[in-house]
Amino acid sequence: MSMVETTPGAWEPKIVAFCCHWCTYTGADLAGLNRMNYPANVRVLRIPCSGRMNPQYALDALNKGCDGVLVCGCHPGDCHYSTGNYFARRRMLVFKRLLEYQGLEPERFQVRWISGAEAGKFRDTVTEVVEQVRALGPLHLNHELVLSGMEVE
Amino acid sequence: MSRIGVFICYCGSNIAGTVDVEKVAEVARTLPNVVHAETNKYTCSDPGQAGVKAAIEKYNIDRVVMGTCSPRMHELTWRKLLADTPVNPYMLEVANLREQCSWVHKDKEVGTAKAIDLIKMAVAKVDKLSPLKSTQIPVTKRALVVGGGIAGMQAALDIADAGYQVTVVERETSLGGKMVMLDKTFPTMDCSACICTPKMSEVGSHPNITVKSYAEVESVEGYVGNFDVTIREKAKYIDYNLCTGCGACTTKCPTKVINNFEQGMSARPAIYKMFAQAVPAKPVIDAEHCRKIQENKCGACAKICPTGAIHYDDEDKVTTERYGAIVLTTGYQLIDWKPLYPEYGGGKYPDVITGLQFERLVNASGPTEGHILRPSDGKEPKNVVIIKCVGSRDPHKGVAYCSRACCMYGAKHAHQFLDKVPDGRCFVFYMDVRTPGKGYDEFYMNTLQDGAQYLRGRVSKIYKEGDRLVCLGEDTLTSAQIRIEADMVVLETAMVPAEGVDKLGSMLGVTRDKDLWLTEAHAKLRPVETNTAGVFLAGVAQGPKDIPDTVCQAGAAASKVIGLLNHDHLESNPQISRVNEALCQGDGACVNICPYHAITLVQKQFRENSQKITRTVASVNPGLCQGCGACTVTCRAGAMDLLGYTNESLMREVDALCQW
Amino acid sequence: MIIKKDRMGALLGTLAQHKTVFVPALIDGVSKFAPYREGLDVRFDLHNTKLPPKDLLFPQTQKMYRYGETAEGGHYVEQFDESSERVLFGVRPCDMRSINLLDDVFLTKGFVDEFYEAQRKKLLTVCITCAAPAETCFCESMGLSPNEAPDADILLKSCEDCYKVTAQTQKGEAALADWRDFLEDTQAQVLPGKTSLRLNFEGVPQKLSRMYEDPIWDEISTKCLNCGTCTFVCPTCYCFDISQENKMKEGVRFRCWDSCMFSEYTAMAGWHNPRPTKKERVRNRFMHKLCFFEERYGKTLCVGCGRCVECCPVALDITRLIDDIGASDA
Amino acid sequence: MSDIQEAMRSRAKELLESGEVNAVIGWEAGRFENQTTPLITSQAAKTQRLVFNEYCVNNLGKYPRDLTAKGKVAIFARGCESRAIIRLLSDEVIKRENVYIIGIGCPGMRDRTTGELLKKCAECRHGDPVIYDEMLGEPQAKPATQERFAEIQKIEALPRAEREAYFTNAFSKCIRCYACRNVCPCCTCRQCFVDQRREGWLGKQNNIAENRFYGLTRVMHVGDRCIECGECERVCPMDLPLMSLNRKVIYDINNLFGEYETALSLDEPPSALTTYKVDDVEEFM
Repeated sequence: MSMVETTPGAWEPKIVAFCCHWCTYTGADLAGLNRMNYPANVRVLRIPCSGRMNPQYALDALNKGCDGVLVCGCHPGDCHYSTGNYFARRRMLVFKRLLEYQGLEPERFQVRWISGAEAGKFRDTVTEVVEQVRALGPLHLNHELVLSGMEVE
Repeated sequence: MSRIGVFICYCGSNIAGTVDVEKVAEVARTLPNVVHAETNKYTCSDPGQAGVKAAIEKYNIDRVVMGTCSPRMHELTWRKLLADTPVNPYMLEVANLREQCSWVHKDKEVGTAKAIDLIKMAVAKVDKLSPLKSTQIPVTKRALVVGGGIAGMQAALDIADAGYQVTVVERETSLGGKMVMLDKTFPTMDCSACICTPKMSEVGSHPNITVKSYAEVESVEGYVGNFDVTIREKAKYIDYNLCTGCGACTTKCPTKVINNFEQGMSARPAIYKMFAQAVPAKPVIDAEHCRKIQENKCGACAKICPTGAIHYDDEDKVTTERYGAIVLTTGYQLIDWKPLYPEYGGGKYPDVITGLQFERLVNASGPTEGHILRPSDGKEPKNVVIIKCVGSRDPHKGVAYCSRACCMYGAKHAHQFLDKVPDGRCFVFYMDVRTPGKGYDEFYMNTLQDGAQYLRGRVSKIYKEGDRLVCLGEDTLTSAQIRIEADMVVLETAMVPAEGVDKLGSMLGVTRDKDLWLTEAHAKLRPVETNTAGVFLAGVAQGPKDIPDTVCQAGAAASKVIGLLNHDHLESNPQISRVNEALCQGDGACVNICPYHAITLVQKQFRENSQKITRTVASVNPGLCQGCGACTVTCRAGAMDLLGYTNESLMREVDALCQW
Repeated sequence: MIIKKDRMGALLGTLAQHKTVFVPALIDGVSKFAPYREGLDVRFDLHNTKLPPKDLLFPQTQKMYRYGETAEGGHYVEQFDESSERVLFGVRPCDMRSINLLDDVFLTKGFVDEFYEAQRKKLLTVCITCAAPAETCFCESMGLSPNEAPDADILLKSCEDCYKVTAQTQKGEAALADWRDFLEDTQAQVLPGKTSLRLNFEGVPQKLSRMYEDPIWDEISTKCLNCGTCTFVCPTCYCFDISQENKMKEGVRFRCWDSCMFSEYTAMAGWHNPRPTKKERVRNRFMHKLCFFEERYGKTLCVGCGRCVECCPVALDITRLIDDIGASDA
Repeated sequence: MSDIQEAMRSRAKELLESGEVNAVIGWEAGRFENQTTPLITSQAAKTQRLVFNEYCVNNLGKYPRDLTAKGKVAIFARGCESRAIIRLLSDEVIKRENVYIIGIGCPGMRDRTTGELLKKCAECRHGDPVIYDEMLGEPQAKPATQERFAEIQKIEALPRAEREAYFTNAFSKCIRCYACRNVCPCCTCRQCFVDQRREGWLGKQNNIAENRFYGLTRVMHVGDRCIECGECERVCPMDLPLMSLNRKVIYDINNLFGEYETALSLDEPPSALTTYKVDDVEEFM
């Protein structure tokens, strides 16, 4: 909504990035510290660990109006909680395949390991995902909007 | 209805430069349940904080959104601030308007729009949070050290010197570990016993240290500050309160048993001290071989004992005590090379020995009183072949890793041999020579000067010809086939974790890597911590290393323990998992996934449909749970939720981003 | 008056120009009433559609109100009216009867459901009699006839290659004006239908009223899965749940079908559930169908369409229950 | 089969009369030709109603969960029932000592109207019980006539837009009766996520988005523990291709983490999604 306000008329992709507190969130902070630039289309949602990432959050986001979902965590082996991202990796491998199988474009759900030092990788990943999703256009999973009484597009 | 206060920071121009802070505050005021929104030049400054406190009071705010820099920067500051107000410190959500917004976007309109979204998300989330209270966990000011080698002794001494009680559990009958078996230590060639045994007696006599030798940890329950550890001390059959350690008993015992301390190269009686300077300096009876205990014959030792200290009916003693912290220094053993290397005789040639056997051979108090005499016939060997990396760096035969100490240890053996047998020749087969340590490379160079011949390659076969051992190999630098007739071969075998460490690790929730070394909490930044709060690591138990590194690590672990025991209470992290017992079906999926062993299944009584029933439900130990939330996703029913990051709050955060 | 079966397509095409005409159709393997359009697989030969026509009057999800905060800080509430002129064409006597029952629920006893009423007023019903009821049909045992539908605006009686057309209401009479071009004034032999499945419903409601504590409920409920299939395919199940979705300071209140088979249906705050197990839920459904509704409205809520008999995953068969109760000496 | 039916009746009667079990789970004839319905009874007399024929389409394996209050129950078990029981046992829903498993080999079941082999039976790889306390008759060793993942591979081969259309169409048909959930031996939660209003995982409206949320989440919840009995698909009144979703997860687990088929023995390892290997497939670098 607010995105539309800034650039009237033009559609801008909306992407939510679920980032683990210990690595990717730190990496995103470092990108800020280094005054890197990346598209503003990504909103970071902080979770303690990629192991906390429930696929249901992603389904909710895609259902309700996000055009893409990014899930980020520590590199395998570096998990602050030692094993969280190993479980996340298995779950996300399966979940991503399921989403794609039932028709979602692969670019709309992505998973990346980004460490606290990889500010550049965070910037590049965000930029890449935003551009890929922009190329795909808006996601209309909601063939009849959840609240079709309002804001019918 | 919640009463949310939103505080947006200018951070000078850091945020305000690319975010229209006033506009963000204006939008914030229109959000559901927001009763107040204000801006601040520097929220973290004293006047800034005072302003937040005043607003909380004035508007009767019960939860707070801070639109400021990263929570990694100031979340704790805000929590502390809130602790001084009626607002619970966990009724807080930080919207990262600086590091993840103003600093990464240039366009003010874009930055402002994103900041508004971030505030919306934070408002939606904070609306669904509930107050959390950290509980005070009492700290038992006593530490347990498992393993009485150099690592364990050093850690115990450091902790004890800081004024805390320490119990050292040692599986063998004496402290000392592997170090005390060594003859000399590289690169300084100090006599190992001379530097190790004083430590042993210091530990043995330290007023703050209790040594439980011939003992093992049987079970551990509890969590940081409060580990209830059950220790089994094996029956020694000797009352240590009466025993003076005179040793008369050991001279009268008629039984002869293979002496493991001497690496099987001599014999000891059934009542014995592990070695002369053993601590405790008192013998034990090896029940398995004692004729009195096994067959009710003999009893010579009891007859000669002047104090009547020997009791053949002694039993194992099992005690449970509470400790605040645990240090694991379980060390290593050498890989059993015999089944792995049939080409080296697989153990059928007595003169193919391990490095540790060589240590005993060359030691003045060893079986040969320090004369290098080969085990088969007691002759002095003239040609000695040393083979390095036996079992190490060889995933097909042994282990993939480098055992780290053997390069130096091999060089030391070559040096010692050439020193004691001046007319001898020494050949060292190696893959690489790794000497990263103070004075290490110089030591290696000296060994070369001594005349040791280094051959790059592996010995492919050892066979017996007459009374000599023929070693076949290749010098890969010259591609020459090498054939050496040796009198004795020393294998520098790989270090592997001590037996039983797997069980101990799982008891404590400390993970083991694929080679079963105990895993530190973070390879770089938390090298002596483990994933279980309150459990620390030192020495080779964590991975192969030499004595100086081991001692360093022991000191580091001790300082962590001291830091922990220095607290009377620990604040538990309240952002941990919680079980909704009404939903929990007790299938235990969460139990398996928890890296901290914080979840157990318990039987509980419930009233359901007006009936009393007993069901199995999960239970989270708040002392062990670290709040990763892995269990919450495994739980299909959503019975596990993570406080501070509840399913409800995260869902509303997503909804706010999508729909607000 | 008759209409030839081969003229039906043309008739529908004409009618659909002005109104939405819902016809029984096979869509992706599922038969249901769907708006007529060119190319739709219209199937008047099916016994009964898998999904009943109640969705036309009482949608599975129905938006009711939108509400929110005004810029001035006040509130607004607006009611939705999504009703439109519709024709329910080709409905069977049992389903026609179900609409009569829904009318009782939504329009009588001192409360009028505005959403239902708005659509009901704009609905024209065209019923086709059943010449060959299915093996699971038992409407005759429930006091209906496959050959009559007194509540229908227009009745089409099945003949060999045509339908005999009768307007039964003024609304129907008026509607026939649009049919003029397709009707012929000839006689045709009506094919009477007869259900093969016969039950003894005599006295069942009275017996049931004494059977609240009967062990039969334990027995039959054990195999029930407590899914909502029977209630969702039932033409007369009318339970709904009202909830809302909010966006910031606006929201929409809507209702959607609920099922008394779901444990959540009766769950209260604090986990109390007055119908805690399958037994209470199954009992309630059958009691409601065969006894409670009768006590309140003087009619049986089961029309004998046989959908639940057909669809129940575990073949929990209401006809067997009726027979068992009829045979019992409660 | 009539021999088996006789044996079933006499064994059930014996077990109830001797008090060894308190209830028996089997099938009885329905009202219509070739129709059967589950029979769950505690009365020895009613065991004479038990039938076994090619139309015993119901997987009875979830019923022991509803009968825990009854103490020990006997169940006639083919491959699908036996695997459902293992599922319930490993999910700690029932206790082994409370279920007496009478094995029956299964030749595959047929649709009562068309007489054709049911799709789930054509796909079935374990017609004979994988666990039992006693066996009636001989194992049938009926091979699967349908390649396990053929359907998945067929759908995967479609262009993305067609896959989207296929599943969107499927989800648009769903009426959310939850028959698939309630019949599933993996679905044993005390409260399903769909009923959790506070978390608000999804709303109650019936629309494609919500139905997709339900459908995909259900797959994520049961896929890794699915016993492939195909009951969800059989009971679906709207004929949704539910097994093509469940089996997709199994197919991927199979490909990613190694040969995977659950509930074949009591000492099965934990589900593939509650465990990991350090060197698992890495695609997220």
